[in-house]
Amino acid sequence: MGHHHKTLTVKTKRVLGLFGDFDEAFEVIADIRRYKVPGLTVDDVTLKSPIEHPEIEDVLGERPSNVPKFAFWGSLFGLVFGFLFLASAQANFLAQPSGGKPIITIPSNIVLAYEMMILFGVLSTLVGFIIGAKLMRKSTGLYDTAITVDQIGIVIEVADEQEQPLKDLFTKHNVIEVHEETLS
Amino acid sequence: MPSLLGNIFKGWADYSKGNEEGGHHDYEHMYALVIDLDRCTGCNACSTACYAENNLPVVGEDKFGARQAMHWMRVERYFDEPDMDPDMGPDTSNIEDANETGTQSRGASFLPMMCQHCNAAPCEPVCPVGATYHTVDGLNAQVYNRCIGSRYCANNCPFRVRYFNFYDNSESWPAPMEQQLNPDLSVRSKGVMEKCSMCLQRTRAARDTAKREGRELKDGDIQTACQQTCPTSAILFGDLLDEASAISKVWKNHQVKLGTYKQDKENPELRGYRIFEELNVDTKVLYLERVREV
Amino acid sequence: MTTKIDRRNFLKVLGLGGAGAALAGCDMPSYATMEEGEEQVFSYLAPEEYMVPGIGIWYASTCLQCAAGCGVHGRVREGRALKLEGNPDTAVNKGKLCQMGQAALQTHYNPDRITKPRIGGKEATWPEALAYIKANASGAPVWLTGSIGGHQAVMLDTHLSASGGGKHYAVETVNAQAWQAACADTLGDAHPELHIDKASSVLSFGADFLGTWISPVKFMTDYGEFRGAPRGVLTVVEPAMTLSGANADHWVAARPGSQAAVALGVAHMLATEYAVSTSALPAGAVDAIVAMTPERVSELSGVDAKTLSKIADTLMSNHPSLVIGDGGYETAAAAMTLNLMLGNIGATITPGVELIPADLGVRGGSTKALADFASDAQAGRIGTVFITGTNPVFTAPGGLMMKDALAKIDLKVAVALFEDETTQMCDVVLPLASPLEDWGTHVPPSGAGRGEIHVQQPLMEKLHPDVLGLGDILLGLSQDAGADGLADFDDYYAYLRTAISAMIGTDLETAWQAVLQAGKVQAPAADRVFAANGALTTNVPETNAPTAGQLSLITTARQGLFDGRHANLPWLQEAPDQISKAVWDSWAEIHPATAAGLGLKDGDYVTITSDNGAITTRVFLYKGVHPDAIAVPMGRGHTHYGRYATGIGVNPLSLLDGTADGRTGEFTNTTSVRVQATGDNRHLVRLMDVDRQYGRKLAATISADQHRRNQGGA
Amino acid sequence: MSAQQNLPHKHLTQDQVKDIDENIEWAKINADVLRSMENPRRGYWVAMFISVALFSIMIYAEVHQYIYGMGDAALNTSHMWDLYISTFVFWIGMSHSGTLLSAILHLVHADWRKPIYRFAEAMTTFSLLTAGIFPVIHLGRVWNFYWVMPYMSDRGLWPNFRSPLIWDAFAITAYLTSSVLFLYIGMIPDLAICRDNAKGWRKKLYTWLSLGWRGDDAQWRNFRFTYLMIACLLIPLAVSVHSIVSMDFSMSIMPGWHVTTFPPYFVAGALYSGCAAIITLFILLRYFFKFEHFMTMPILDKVCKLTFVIAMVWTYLNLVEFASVWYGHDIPSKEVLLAKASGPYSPFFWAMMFFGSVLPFALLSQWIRRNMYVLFFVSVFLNVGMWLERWMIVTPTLSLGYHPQAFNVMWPGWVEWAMVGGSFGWFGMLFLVFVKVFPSVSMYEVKEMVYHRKRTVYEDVDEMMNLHSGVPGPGPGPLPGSPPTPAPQSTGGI
Repeated sequence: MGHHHKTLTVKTKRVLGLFGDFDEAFEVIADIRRYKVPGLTVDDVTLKSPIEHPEIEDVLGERPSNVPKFAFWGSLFGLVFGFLFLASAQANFLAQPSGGKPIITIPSNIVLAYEMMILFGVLSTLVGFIIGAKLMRKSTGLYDTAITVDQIGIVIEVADEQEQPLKDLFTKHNVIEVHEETLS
Repeated sequence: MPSLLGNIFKGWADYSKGNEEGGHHDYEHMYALVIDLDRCTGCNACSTACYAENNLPVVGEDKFGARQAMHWMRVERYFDEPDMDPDMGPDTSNIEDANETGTQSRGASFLPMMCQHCNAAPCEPVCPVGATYHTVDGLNAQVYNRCIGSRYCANNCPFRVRYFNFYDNSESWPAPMEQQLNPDLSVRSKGVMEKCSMCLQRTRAARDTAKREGRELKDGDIQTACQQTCPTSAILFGDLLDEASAISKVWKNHQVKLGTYKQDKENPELRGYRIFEELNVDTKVLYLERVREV
Repeated sequence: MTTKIDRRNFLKVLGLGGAGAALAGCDMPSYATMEEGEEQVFSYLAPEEYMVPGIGIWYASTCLQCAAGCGVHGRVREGRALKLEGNPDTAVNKGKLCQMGQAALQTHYNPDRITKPRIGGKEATWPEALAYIKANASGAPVWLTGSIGGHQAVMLDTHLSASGGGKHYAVETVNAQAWQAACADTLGDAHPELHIDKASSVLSFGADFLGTWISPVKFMTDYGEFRGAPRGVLTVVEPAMTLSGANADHWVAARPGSQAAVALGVAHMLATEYAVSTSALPAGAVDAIVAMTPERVSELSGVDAKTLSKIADTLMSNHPSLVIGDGGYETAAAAMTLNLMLGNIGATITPGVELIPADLGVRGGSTKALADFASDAQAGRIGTVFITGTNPVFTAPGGLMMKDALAKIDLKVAVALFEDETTQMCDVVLPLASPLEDWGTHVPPSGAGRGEIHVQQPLMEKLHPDVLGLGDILLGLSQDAGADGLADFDDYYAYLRTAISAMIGTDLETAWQAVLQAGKVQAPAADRVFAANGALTTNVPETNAPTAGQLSLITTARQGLFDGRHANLPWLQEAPDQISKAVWDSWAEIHPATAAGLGLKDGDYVTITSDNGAITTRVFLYKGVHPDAIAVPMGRGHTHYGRYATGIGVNPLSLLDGTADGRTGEFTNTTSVRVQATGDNRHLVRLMDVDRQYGRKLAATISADQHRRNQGGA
Repeated sequence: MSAQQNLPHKHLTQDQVKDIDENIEWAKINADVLRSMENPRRGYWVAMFISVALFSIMIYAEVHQYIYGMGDAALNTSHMWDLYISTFVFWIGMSHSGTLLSAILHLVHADWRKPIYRFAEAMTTFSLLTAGIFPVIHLGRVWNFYWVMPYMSDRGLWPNFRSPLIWDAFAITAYLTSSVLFLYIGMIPDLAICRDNAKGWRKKLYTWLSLGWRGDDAQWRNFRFTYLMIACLLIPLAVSVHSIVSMDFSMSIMPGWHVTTFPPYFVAGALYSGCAAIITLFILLRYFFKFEHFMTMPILDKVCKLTFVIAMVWTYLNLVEFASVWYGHDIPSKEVLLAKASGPYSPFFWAMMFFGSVLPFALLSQWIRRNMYVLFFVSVFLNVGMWLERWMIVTPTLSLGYHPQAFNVMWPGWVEWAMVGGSFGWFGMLFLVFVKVFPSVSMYEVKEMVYHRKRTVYEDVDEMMNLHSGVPGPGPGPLPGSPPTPAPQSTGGI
């Protein structure tokens, strides 16, 4: 299979192309994927869209999200911590003799540990989401309010020589608007 | 942190050891009652003595009618028989002349009803803050300061012997009546559950007296207020763990054992029985059946 | 004023201050503190005598809630009486108390107590009051009291003799005069000693010995033995169920007033069926028994022959028996005939005891004295009256017109604990010390303890400074009236010490402490001897079915509000009635069949009218009352008796017409009344909304022969 | 759009099949939903006034009860619990519909939930906040309610973990936290839209709330996983919460409560009353905010059918409980059952049976499902039936029980009625505030639904896009140009 070598070009500019027609946008990405613009791979592409596009995953290639890992370990921690916390609380409740009945009551601890498992699962999923989606960060890069209405945006960081071929590709797929900014 | 985990395993060890040696083992006493219904004349002295000893408020007609009264002990009066078919018409008298113009051919049966201090009390596991628990004396303790008034315990008590302070009942002691209040136990505030404590303050006093005199508690040291004043001595309090005590003899004579929900007596004609035994709550008040001259 | 109570200012109120000291006192428990040791903290330098914070002291005294005079141990802490328990050493109650005894604390601490003397409703001081009495006294003063005995009675007689020989009227609505008259006539001893614990069967005709008759706690303690192994059989014949009836193995409803007929019917059954000799009976009794055939009995009382034979059979198969009767001389006399026939004399009825200092004996109250007082007052023979320990305006039958009688007396002085209907009509009201803060001696009427006199000592300081004890008042009045020999006693306590030491003949110092600690002193006494069969007149009153639309009202007494004196005690108002379980209101007990006849259902209001008045109260339906009777318990219906009793319930005594019994002059407690429904209905507030067990095994019973088979298992 | 479609309740044409008109412009979606958040009209203020009035009654009743004690709630020795607990269970029940709609239907890819899951999820949160009031106010000593929480107390005291009330505390706090997070996370893209169109304080609020959402594909991907994970966690949580709420009763030994089918019975009851509430709010929001284009008739149709199914499940479980008591030998339980049917509470019992089991059959008729007015009242009475059901579980058992001394018929005191009424005021207040501050229809989800519906009309779109990841080179077939968009068919009214 033909392969290319990444030339160490210096990225100087970031270009945002807005497309009204989603299929045109996907065409652009498909072209980039086919190296229509020399030196650009599909990994440089950032797709901005008003809705979720699970079907674009195939085109954009493998970009894993570790939210499920957070959820799993969070739940597991919740379960273990919950049970230990409850058991130690009951064991240290010295002021309440139980008249010979069990001190650490397994059935009730199971119920409560189950609740703690889910609570910590949800909280850790939230943490995973915030980390994974790099939320709450200083907003960098180009943005256009049309993205939250009905247009798809494609953001790519390009070197000087790649800018014009990219723009030509955009215009080929009747881009509505192009913004650009120079990387600091 | 080490003591935190240490206690867990210690707790588990104690509990498991308890299981091997045949059930509950860490009781120091097992206080219980015997009430001989044949001696009980229903004179209500026990209930009034309980009012005097335990600072029970008087709530007046309206609240009594709304069933918000605070009598820890109530003497119930029945004219019918338990095995009589419940819907045999209103207020049937006894067996022979149950016809309309017939009158009672026998007196009533009286039943002093108070907290039964069950060993498997249904009220203990359901209290959210652990305000009621089973003490090592075998009593069902009600900690007034810890109670937040969720009232689940009263709902779960099959005997309905838990009473809730629906109001602040301090107007039931206008000056100088409040000087009669017994300082050995608290005056409960609004929002707190209370019930017969088997005169915990008298038990404590007897134990302190014994400790100060340097001797073990012996049978008869502790008398509950109701037992003390019952004119026909129908009520007997004692420690079941003390084999020599009078109460242990009565429980043994009537072949009634703790820890079961059905007694298998060799002589079924013995009078001793426990109320709602089939609920497996393991009550600690043994009632002796009233005798009926047929 | 209602104070909001919480732990902190609760101690401050008593001027104690400081945190509760955790003292291991003789009675005081150390609080459930986590650490083992106790701290002893004394908050001030010189505590009063015996007054150490946290330490409970027990004092022996006497309960005066009814005439029985049970011995009492009062628990006192920080100078406050907290709890009363029976005195184990007094033979009357052997350490036990009834609910009235337990509620004596509320009589003492009652917020509605009179605290200052009053003249015509205005507060005054003691000197002014005594001066007013001296100024307005006209003629020899008389005393109207309840049952009174011991040295107070002696002091009262001294005052009467010193001030012109006025009479002493001792009044008790609930009394056993009929029984005592019958005993006096047949045995020559009005106060024989009854031994229920030795009897193996008891037959009672309307004598509520477990509830209100003579000495209830003594009989209840004996009843405890009676029910022990071997178990005795109790039969009760009465028109409406009393506490004794509620514990009867065999309860018989007899038409009101017909108990004498039933008793004689049983005697007839014994003589004919069981050939019991009637030789021991005086002549008059025998032909009365012969005349009382079973048909006559059922016509008079509604009790059929089968029941009579069952009662006779119980008496015959359970020997020795004891037959008691009250509520009319004929019933008591008929009961005594049965005792004579069954040979109970000497077995369960033994001679009483005669106190050597005879003047200490109990002046037993009666309703005849009330009738005499009323007639003397109407005739203007009374100028000045001192009233204490009774409330005649409330307890007098309507027919006696007590208010007009009192109006005719110039000077009326009340010596009372509470404002009540009688003190309203009195010119001078003197505040009386409560039994728990006063000195005195009392002789138990039941004669238990063979001459045992109970001492009454104060458990605490006086709650209200201006009150005086009855003894002190009598001493003051006697000294004022110039009685000799009393001059050198400055208070009743001094008089009492010398009187008791003179009686027991030992020097005072050592004996006095022992007497106070025991709460009793053994007075010299001689056993009486029964006289051979004295005269016995038994004419049975005519009691056939009441005319249509009429029922016979019965005023029953209950061990709680008694005759109305305890209506102002909240514990007793809220204590559910022993039979109906009703609280805080009156009710009329009626048989379901009679109620159906009148179209009544539970909780309906009825107006009960007699010739002397009308009351309106709710009906309570149950089968423990004879179909021809309607029973209304006395005790409530006060118009003026403090916050707990005023305007609560109705007073059935006002309906009675005051017809007197031939031999004893006692009022009968029944009268015929008309009963109409008023139409409105309100749920009668009771402890139990339902009376049945719905098949649950709550109050189970076992047959007697099963019990006897394993008697050992008692 | 033809004029006929704009009339809100015009009777629909027979061939109405589409859940949503897939040719709706996305900008219109944004505009419609954002318009619903502008300054409120008169109807809004009337509703807000009523809610605040009811809530202030509740405040007055609670202050009265705080000062004088629980007695005025007419509770007594036998009836320690009454309307507080039954209304608590009712509100917890209402909250499970949001979870059902947003989590379960999300997992099964029923995308007709997309326009309506937002307000259902909001209803979950607010009915939980309403339910949370009752365990606190029914305490005798309200000021110590925090003792239920397992905090490290220096007196060595802990709550009693055996008690179902503690399980309640744990379950409800866990459920409240996760449903608030679920609502909030699901709303982040919408908040971004609001941020881009808002001004003034709203802009600051939405900027802060949208956590810097920029629509990047990485954000969307993590969002999709997060949403899926929380949905997976929320479903077992919702089931466990209402099982635990039912354990308040089934863990006791009282006849009529000690029933093993209570957990599933309560969960079914919860979903049932939740769906009925969704129908009610569906109609209200659709009427007040003119959301005809999103809250379309087919979606309402599907919710009604779902409600009917769950109603039948609930009816089955209800009758199973009665049958097991009827054929069992437990005398006290049989007494309670007979007393429910014939005793003093029987009118409410039969009302519950009618509203709970008979009324849902009305949902089978298409006419009713299409007629907004009738359906509104049907759904309200379904919920009345469910409220009665909770009451009929609590009170008849307490009016009988084991000891005859406890037999007593009790009717709630005015304080209880005030609290129950006030709780609806509190819920209304929360919902009205939510509707004006946050978008009550999920804009990006509607866009997805429209986009999805548009694409499936054209089957071949998938082939075009089916380039398999992992193959670095270009896909097998040439990328054809975009297919011609078909002429818009007559879509009938929405």
